[in-house]
Amino acid sequence: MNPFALETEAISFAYPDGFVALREIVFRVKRGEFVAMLASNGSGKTTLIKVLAGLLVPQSGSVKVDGRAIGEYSQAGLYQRLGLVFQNPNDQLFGATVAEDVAFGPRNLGLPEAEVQCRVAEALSAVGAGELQDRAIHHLSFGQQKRVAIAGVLAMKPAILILDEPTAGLDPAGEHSMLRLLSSLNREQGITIVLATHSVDTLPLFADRIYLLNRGRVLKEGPSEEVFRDHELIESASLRLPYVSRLLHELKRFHGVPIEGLPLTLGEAREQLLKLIPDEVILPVIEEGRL
Amino acid sequence: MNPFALETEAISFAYPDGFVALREIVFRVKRGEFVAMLASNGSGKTTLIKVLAGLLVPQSGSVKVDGRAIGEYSQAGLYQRLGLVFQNPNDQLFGATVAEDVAFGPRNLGLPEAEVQCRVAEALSAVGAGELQDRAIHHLSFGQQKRVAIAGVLAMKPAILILDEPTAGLDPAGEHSMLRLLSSLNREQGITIVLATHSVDTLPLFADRIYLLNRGRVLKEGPSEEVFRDHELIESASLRLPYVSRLLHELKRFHGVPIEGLPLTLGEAREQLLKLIPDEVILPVIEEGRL
Amino acid sequence: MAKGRTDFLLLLTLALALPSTGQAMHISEGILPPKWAALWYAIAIFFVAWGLRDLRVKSAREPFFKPMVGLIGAAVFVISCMPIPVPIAGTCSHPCGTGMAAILIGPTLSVVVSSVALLLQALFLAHGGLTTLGGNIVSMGIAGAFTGWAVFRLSRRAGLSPWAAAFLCGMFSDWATYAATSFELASALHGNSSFLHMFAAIGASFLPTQLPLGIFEGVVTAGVYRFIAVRRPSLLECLGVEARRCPLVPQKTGGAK
Amino acid sequence: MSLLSEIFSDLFARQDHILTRMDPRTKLIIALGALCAVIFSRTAAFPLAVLVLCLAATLAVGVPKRLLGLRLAAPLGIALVLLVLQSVMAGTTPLWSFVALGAKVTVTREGLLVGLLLASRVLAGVSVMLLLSAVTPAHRIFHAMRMLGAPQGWVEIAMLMYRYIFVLLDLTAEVVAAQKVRLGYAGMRRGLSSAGQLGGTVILRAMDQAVSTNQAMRVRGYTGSIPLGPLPAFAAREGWILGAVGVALAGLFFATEALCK
Ligand SMILES: Nc1ncnc2c1ncn2[C@@H]1O[C@H](COP(=O)(O)OP(=O)(O)OP(=O)(O)O)[C@@H](O)[C@H]1O
Ligand SMILES: Nc1ncnc2c1ncn2[C@@H]1O[C@H](COP(=O)(O)OP(=O)(O)OP(=O)(O)O)[C@@H](O)[C@H]1O
Ligand SMILES: [Mg+2]
Ligand SMILES: [Mg+2]
Repeated sequence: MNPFALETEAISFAYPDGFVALREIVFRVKRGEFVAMLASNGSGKTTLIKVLAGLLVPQSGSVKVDGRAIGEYSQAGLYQRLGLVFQNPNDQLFGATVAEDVAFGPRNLGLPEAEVQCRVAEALSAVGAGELQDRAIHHLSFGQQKRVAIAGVLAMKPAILILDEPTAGLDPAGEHSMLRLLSSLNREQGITIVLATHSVDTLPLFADRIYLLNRGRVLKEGPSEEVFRDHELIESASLRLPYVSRLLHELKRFHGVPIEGLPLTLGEAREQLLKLIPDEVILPVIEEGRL
Repeated sequence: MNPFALETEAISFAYPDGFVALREIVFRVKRGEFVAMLASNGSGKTTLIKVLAGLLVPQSGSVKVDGRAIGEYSQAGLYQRLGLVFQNPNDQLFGATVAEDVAFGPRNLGLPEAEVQCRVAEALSAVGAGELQDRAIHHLSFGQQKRVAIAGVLAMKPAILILDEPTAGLDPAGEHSMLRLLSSLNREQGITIVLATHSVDTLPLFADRIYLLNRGRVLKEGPSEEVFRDHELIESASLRLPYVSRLLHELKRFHGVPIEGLPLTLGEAREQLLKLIPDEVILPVIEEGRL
Repeated sequence: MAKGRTDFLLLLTLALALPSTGQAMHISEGILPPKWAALWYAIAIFFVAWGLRDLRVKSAREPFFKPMVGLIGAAVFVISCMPIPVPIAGTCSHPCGTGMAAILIGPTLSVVVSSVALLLQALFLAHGGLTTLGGNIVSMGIAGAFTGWAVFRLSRRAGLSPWAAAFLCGMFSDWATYAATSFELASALHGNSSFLHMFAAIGASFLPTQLPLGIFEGVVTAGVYRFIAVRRPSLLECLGVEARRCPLVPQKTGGAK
Repeated sequence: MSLLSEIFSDLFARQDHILTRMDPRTKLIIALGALCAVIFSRTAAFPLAVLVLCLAATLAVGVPKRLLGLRLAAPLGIALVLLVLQSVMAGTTPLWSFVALGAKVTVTREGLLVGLLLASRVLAGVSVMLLLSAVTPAHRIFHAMRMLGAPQGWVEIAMLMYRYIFVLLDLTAEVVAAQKVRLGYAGMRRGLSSAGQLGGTVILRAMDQAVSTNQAMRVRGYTGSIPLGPLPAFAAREGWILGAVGVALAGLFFATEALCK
């Protein structure tokens, strides 16, 4: 059986005004993977997402979902497999109340009302918004709206969830809890996750694999360590290393501190630094603070 | 002479639906300062900004601009002193072309056309968007729109510039160049800058002083080192330390590495770590890479 | 006898052909002869001037009014470009949106907004035209907006629910537009045959698609109204559609009405 | 939707060539003159000449054939209907006849000519406007109209509408996509209700935008009227162009009218 949840062959896409937004993009996601598209503004993330979801038809190349060409699916068939969450929650919430909005998709599937209610409850509790059920959409905070938007798509029970900048506009706590939510959907429910972002700091902790895009091309693809290893490439794409990596990278580059590889997360960086700092310096007193 | 460009006495503001968005906020900005409001989503940054700019009138307390109560100014007088840049550039760009949009403010001031053109050119070049002059607004990228929005306000030659999340939605390169732009306006033209944000990493490098807000209250106020020193307060406000500070803080807290104070920027962190790492470990070979 | 047969055929051709040209409600450039074009222009200019006077008066009282009219105009333009499914014609048609605009900003300003929309459509989409702009303003702006507005107000006064009123408003404004378009087309095209024949023929040919289209426009208008009323009732109050109090403009009392 | 934004783009009007550099007033007056001449014409020759000239110019300034075809599709249909209708409706000189649905239909010479005239007027008129919009950005057309006497208030509303139509079009595309992935357009009833939600979302957003735009305008000194800047003087060169093109058009008009009488 084909292991790819999503697979494209050299997609190219030009907007009607002639602007080529995607150039020969090869994009593959295995079932159960957590993949991120990392790119600066205007690099084509949103365009690629729309192509993957069949909302835009590429001029060349084709998209396969679960091994079958996207054109072969019926609309209902496709969007039961593949859920898409847009960046601005305001644009995708249609109901008066949270429950009504989440029920939009299941009702459109023509499910019996009992099943609809069941799915609504399930989806809301999956995103941790169970108690919002009866609230009016316009009384929700931005972060809550984002969660409800995800619930609306989860209620269709997709195997693949694609999200356009799910953390944009969220404060640090909101960003973290959003990523934890996605990660738990990925691990616990086995949902394949694809997300677009340009926030580099949190990504390495969560994504299995990163596609680095720039100006409509894939610059590099692989696990985060591999993608971030090439700092110049990263900078040429108007991005930067995560701050901790940059700190360690600068120590190595400008001061000759011997650091192996490139730590991307706080934990890795801590380990590396502890190896370098002699034990004598460390104060045992503060150990107590650990308790 | 009163040293404060902006000064409030215990402002409280409630929206018509009864929601109290600001509670007794005391906010002071000296002339020439670069001050940031740091707060999580929904804490009242935008509301406070609108109150400072006279767009919302607080139920209690009052705002003084340059020592005079905001109510005493004529509209033209006020907005020649105080410029406001909204978060969403769409709000602010209502002209058909860039030049026409930037000319809106100066024309409203009744300036002669030659002066208007001169200010337009000046403002656009100040934000590095000189060559966009004749482009249609709807053909600009997001980052360009943000710059043009700032130019439109700069063309009024305000002494105080207030910006609502100027870096939201920008990629790392865009964010950095936006902050550099603001910093140069602050230093070179002496414009007092007030900005709202919830991105903690870049702030310490630029802001002279930070107001930490939460749920409509000022939690803390002071230079960034002081505000970030209280990590628990920061976390209780749904924010976090900058990543490098967090790394060093964790080293200190969990491993007893003796770190003085709390480095907030990459440079400070590097210095501290270099002090701790013995010279023997450092490889001289890589020094060459420095050239 | 032959005359009758020809009319029948005429009707048939029209019935099949006119709606399928997609933008049947716009009178295309070049169709109206000079004297008719001039007459419609004169009427249109009168109403646009009336609307502009209202705009001036209201925006002097409340500067907020001008951007609001511009934005609602833009929204109505965009809505009028939305394809809605039509089962009978087997295609999509576009709502006119004038009924909705009339509810929100009143009939005279709707005429101003339609005149801009029609000019943009004529220039950039080849729907309608410059010499026929007057005629199109009369049918799509004036007839649609005033009928819709009157129907909405009357049905509200008669105690109908806002949804029902919005439905009727959308439906009748759509039908009024088509009646006016048929009238204009017939008066321009009847040539040597009788005007009434032609009017009946064109009107009848629009009927099979227009009856359901009007109903759809009504449904969409009611849907739009419901959506706004549920999500943000304050906005309707603000525009004076439902009540007087406007919470949007905190410093001023009385709001944008 | 995407079709719309494709058609509704003023990208070509922002290139730099002779026609885009011309004063918008000159272009607007010429276009209006040509349109009037077209509806005053008594034979199809003049409209057809205008059609050919305008189409050639439109293609020459780089508008793709496909886009031109798209824009011409509806008017072509209308022209065809007019042709068929008029040719069986009026006139006395039968050209040929056939039996359809039990009725004898006669195509007459006069009818055919009238039909041809009307059809050619439609196409010529449309082609003039396509050329005008292909070489003049909308905001310059509005400025030109202001110079030619359109009231200030109308121009202000027109400019605001034009600017925000693009913002709302983007929004609409986004909302439609979000509805589609949740199967909002599966079937007639759902489609209608989704259309209502879509329209509602667009209007709500427009109103919110109006509120924030108004605030942003106030911060930049707005007190109830949008300043549109001074009107540039009408250059002498433009007067010559106007005169020359006017004479050429008039010549063409009278020549074709006389020749084809
Ligand atoms: N409808 C359109 N017509 C023409 N060009 C477009 C259109 N939409 C997007 N583009 C262009 O395509 C490019 C890619 O846009 P896209 O929205 O996919 O970028 P993105 O990576 O999602 O950026 P962001 O981070 O700002 O969301 C951009 O340069 C943009 O200007
Ligand atoms: N028009 C309004 N009516 C009622 N409540 C409002 C209104 N606007 C904002 N609020 C509420 O006031 C609080 C503060 O909102 P504000 O927009 O000032 O926050 P913010 O700090 O700018 O947040 P963000 O980072 O999301 O922009 C929020 O809880 C919000 O829900
Ligand atoms: Mg995007
Ligand atoms: Mg805000």
